[in-house]
Amino acid sequence: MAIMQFREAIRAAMIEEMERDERVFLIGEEVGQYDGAYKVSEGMLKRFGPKRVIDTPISEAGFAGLGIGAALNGLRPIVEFMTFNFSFVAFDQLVNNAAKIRYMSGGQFKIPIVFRGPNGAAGQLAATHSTSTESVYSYFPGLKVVAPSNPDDAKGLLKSAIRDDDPVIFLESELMYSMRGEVNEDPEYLIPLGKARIAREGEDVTIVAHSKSYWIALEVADRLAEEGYSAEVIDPRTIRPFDFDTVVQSIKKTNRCVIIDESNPFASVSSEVAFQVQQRAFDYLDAPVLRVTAKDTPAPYAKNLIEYYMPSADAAYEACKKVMYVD
Amino acid sequence: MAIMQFREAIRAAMIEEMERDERVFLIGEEVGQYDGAYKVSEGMLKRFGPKRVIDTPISEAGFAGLGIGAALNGLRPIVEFMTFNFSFVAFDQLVNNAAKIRYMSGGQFKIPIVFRGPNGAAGQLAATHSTSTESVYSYFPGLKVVAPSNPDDAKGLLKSAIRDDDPVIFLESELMYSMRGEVNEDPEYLIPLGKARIAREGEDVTIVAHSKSYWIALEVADRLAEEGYSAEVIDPRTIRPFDFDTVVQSIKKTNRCVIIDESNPFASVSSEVAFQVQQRAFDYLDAPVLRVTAKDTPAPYAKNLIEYYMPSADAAYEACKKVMYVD
Amino acid sequence: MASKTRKKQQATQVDQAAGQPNGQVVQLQVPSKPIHFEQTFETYPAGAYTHEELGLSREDLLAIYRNMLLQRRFEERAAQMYGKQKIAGFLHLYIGEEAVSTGAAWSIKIGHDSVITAYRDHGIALALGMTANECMAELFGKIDGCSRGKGGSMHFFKAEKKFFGGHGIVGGHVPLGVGIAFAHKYKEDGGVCLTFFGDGAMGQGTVHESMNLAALYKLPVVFIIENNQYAMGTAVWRAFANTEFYRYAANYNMPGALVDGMDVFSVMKALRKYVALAREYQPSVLEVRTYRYRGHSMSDPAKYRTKEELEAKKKEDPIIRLKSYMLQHGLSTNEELDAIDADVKKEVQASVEFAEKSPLPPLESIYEDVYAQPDYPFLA
Amino acid sequence: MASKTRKKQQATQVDQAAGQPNGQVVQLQVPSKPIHFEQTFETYPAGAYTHEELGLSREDLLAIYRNMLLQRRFEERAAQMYGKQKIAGFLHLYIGEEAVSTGAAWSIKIGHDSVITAYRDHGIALALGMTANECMAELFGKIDGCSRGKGGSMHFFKAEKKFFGGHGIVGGHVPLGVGIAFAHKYKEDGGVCLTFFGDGAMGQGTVHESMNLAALYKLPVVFIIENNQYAMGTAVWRAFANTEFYRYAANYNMPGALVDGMDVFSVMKALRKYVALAREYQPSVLEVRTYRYRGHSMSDPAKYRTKEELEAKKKEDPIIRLKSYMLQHGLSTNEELDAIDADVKKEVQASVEFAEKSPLPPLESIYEDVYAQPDYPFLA
Ligand SMILES: Cc1ncc(C[n+]2csc(CCOP(=O)(O)OP(=O)(O)O)c2C)c(N)n1
Ligand SMILES: Cc1ncc(C[n+]2csc(CCOP(=O)(O)OP(=O)(O)O)c2C)c(N)n1
Ligand SMILES: [Mg+2]
Ligand SMILES: [Mg+2]
Repeated sequence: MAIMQFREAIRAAMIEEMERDERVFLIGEEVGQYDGAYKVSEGMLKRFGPKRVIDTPISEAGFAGLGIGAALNGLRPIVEFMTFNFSFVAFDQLVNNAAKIRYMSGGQFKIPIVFRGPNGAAGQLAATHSTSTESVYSYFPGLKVVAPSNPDDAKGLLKSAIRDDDPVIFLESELMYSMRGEVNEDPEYLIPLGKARIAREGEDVTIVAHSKSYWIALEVADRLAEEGYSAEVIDPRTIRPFDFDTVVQSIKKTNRCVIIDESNPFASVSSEVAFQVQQRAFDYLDAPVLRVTAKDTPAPYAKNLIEYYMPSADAAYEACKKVMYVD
Repeated sequence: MAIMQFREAIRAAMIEEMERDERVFLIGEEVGQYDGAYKVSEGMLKRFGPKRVIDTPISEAGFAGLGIGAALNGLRPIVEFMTFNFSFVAFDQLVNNAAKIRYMSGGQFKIPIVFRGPNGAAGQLAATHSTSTESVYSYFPGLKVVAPSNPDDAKGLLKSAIRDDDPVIFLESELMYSMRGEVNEDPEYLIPLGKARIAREGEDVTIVAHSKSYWIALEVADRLAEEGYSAEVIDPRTIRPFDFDTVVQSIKKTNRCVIIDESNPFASVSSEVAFQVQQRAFDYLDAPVLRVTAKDTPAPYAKNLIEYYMPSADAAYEACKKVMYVD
Repeated sequence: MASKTRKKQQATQVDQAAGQPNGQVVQLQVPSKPIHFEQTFETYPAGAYTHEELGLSREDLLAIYRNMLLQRRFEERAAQMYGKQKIAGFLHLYIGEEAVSTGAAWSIKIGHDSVITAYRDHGIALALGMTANECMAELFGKIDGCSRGKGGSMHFFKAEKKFFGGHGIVGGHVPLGVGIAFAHKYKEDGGVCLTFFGDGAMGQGTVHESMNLAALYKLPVVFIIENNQYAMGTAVWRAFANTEFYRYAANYNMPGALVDGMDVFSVMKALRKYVALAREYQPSVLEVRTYRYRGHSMSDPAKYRTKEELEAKKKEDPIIRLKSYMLQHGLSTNEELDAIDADVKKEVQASVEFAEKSPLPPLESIYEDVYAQPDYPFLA
Repeated sequence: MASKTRKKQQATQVDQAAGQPNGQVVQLQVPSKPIHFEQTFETYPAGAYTHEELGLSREDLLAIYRNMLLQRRFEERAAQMYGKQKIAGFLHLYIGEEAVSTGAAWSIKIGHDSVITAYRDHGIALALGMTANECMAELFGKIDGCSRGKGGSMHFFKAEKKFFGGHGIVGGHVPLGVGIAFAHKYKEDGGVCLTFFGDGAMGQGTVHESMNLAALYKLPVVFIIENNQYAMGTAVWRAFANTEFYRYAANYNMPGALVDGMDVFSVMKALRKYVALAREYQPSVLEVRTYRYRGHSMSDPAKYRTKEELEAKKKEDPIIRLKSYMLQHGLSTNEELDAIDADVKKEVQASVEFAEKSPLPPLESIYEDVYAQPDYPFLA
């Protein structure tokens, strides 16, 4: 165990896997000479050389497709999007080529590729630089989607993603890059994709939250604890496939569910969780599933507006009180 | 009233609005000289000339963006995607430029543009040509999304969409283009966006279904009627904004809800409907909200597989029986 | 090399890791004189090459002839089967363009070099040696199809031939071709990737991004623009300000050439040269002018062109051209070539029977091939 | 016209509705000789033009000087305010590039012609006559900002100046510029659209799609590539196989030219010509070579370039150049120019006070400006 920043954990995962398997390489904008726009890949060009750490032009569709082609032909690319906002110019490559070629070929090809980079809002970056993309990518069968909330999970999940033979969308966060935490240093430390983590056990309400929202969940759980309520906090870690079993199990115990998610609300991950929970645990639910999300608007620039835009601990706390019928 | 094909209703809406307002024009691949890949725009080049019916290269991002720019500068474009599968190469234009520029400019610009074309599966077209896109577009605040199920709605809604000052994604269907129905010929016949249609009243279960799925809903309602059950069928018509009030009202009466939707399931329109219903009508629900969707896979080519892939009347019928606890 | 640029471009010898190109300081002053740019593009006209010059034996010629004919007969039958509703979805026929696929296949090491193309893919599949059986069964949507019935006409694939499909989004597969080439270079296996696409794909930005990436990273790829002069109903001149597509090579400091795609010899002549260049990590752009006799797909009556235009092009038919060539040069006889035709027809007929008999994919197989992970938990 | 193409291109006089280009049958035979292509590109070097030649009065020069200085001082203050956390998010400074924005603004009819650019947009906004107040307030995220505090640094807009933003997705706004020009032509209002983007945007396929569309439809647009030689930390030669960006014009049979962006006279000289061409529906591509003195954004220490390189470029400073020019030609005095500077500083200082005092947007305004529809039912 060592204390690492989130970005260091991501880097450690990449370095270990690149040391282990020379088919793995990193490609993206500014990943090499600049050491990464957010310094995630710092030192990697020096370590692995320009054959394996490759700077690109601003051609997301081009280099995402290049990665997919390379994966089809036996390599295991890690494609960095400077942020996932920019993946939208490569959308067709991800949702058609990465997601469907294996299927269309009757399983002749595997596509072991990881698309990674920061996702979601990161302060006052305005509308086009603040999109949470997990809901739209999770819609597409053929993709896997991962969104860790802490350095240790980030490392263990990224290593699994790199070793996975399917295309993985791996969502990080600018605002978490500097977050520190204990990280397992075992080079064989792998966290399986598709398994949720019960971060805190509780009896009165289940809070489901991934990525940054997870930290709001913990805060809310603390506040509730002060008042004598125990919240169970579940970090799904992987969005597709989603570990609904763990959530449903929890709700059979707590009978209540609140989802915190930075995504916009409509047809989002939180919608799906609610669908699954009400379908699988209908008789156990004592209250409707509630959610706290970003507002149903584009992200504004002004400081007060973007703060108001984001899901807040206050709103999540209220939602928990509401499903517990104690407000 | 006149009997028209779905494609003729779309065409009539475009022609009427182009006659009415010379800022309206049609642009897309093969819309002019070829009369439309699916003959929706047949005769329009002849009628309006090449200034207003414009053939494009295969540059969806380019001409979608061109349309948005033209809308910013005072025109009212109708952009046809040959199918919405191809809109994914223009995804950034739609979800960033069309959806967010008004917001980012503090409301200085309006973006009166309609993106239209067929959506979803249309037989054995395989994975990249069969995507239902309503869920991903509805995720984005700033867009409106419309998906009519019959010629009359198509005409009334498309006219409203063209007159609307916001960007509208208007989803049609190859398989419905030849469907005939009564169509109101009044040039001022407008159906407001965002209002559902209660297609059939009933007491025992509410079926929510848009576009092609609507016809499955009617079939199921017929089958149930034979057995003495009355299903209420709601066609939301507009997906964003969604008329949840009408659905919730209905469920307060029937206490049961089944959604039929050709989309893939994860984080889809059906997920959102379920979320809203369980939130707003929790105490009225006698059974979990169920849904019948396309399979959680890409669309296969083989005849038997694609049939199996699509939501079926049988499955929807079973779901209705299940929520009524009569199977 | 085919191209010369009078003004030497800095980027041609860039080492991304080094500080400066060619060790020099970047020179960005604006010169006071107008800048004159020139580039010369090789041409490979029809009727200009002999089999001797290409080193082709009589047997080679017969094999080439047979291969083009197989594509032709296969697709004629496929069209028929479409009429009988044995085949559904989109069916885009390659008829008229066979010299391109065959010429290309005869210019690479199949199974070592890679090929990727768009949805008009039957020709190249058969040229690469995929069997009529597996191809016809795929069109029929049967389990013995090359893509297990999941892909259909637009999505033929064959891993062992290094045939990477069969893709339906115009231009969308072009970056994949660059990536396949990237992997060849990375693995240093000496392979090249032929990346085919239509004239219409030149409207897609991804194609331009791909060309720059290939030229920048010096990847072993040959971009082959199959310019059959139409994208659906749109003639090239209605869609492009510049229809001389080979010229786009200049933008990326690559060699470009113009090839007559109605003569298999011209295609081979050009391909051999540019495949060899690609092996030395010099990518290139070939515009191959060809023509599809049929409509864009089965539903297209092709009213956007005249009968005369079509008939004129049919006079340049690549199969008839090779036949005439062989007869004129005493390399074969009408009887021998007729026998080949009969044999091909038998093979195609057998493929129809094979496809008929092959079972439909089992319903459970709908969940197979989505993920490599065997126990992926699909939503029910 | 700046360009000549020896080989006349068919598409240049296409009427999309007519059956054939120029009424001729499409000629697609492959010639037997290599094809030689040439194009000449005009250059607009620094120091080559006089104010007389440009018809500029002493007052014009002072206004131009003041405008460039306003941009400079505004951004220097903005950087300071960023340090004080009055401004957040990304802040991309334009310092060093002012001759481009000012030269462009002085070459069009502001409010009639249109302008669109990327996120490095303060300079052009101020050049177009947007006030320091509304710009600074926007940076502060206040309600009196030009975008009501919703856009921030990257998203300045001003409808009455026909300034269409301020866009953050590299290359994503370029098709919008084409569409804005399309509307000018459609409305026959005589307007043109200046479409600015960076060298980095040349990596985006949309830019290429846009150029083809503009050339095909003959739209009144001038594509202005602000080549400041870097996209974030990536020098142009590390991202492009061909860094002579004006040459891309040739692909679309447009004229292209190379302009020194450190001399406002050169920019004006070039812009006037190509704006006039655009008014006759001849689009063009101008590569303007310029340089940003600061890092890409506030967080960028710009280690990817040498101090010497930066210092060398600063010697070409456009503001100092104009100052020297005026002093040398006896058109102004040090005192007069200093007074302008003082005046500009006051204006900028006042904008800071204005921005400070302006209220934050009310929370309810988060739901405003999403839709034109006043009663849109947002999800709660
Ligand atoms: C991105 C995208 N847009 C539109 C289409 C519909 N479409 C299919 S084929 C085609 C024409 C392509 O022409 P070309 O590239 O010249 O190839 P050809 O059919 O001539 O072989 C079009 C527009 C598509 N498949 N993908
Ligand atoms: C599609 C996309 N990819 C990446 C980015 C991140 N990014 C912002 S600015 C920039 C560099 C752009 O350079 P250039 O176009 O030369 O403009 P300059 O900053 O030099 O003015 C990058 C990579 C983005 N905003 N959009
Ligand atoms: Mg074609
Ligand atoms: Mg730049």
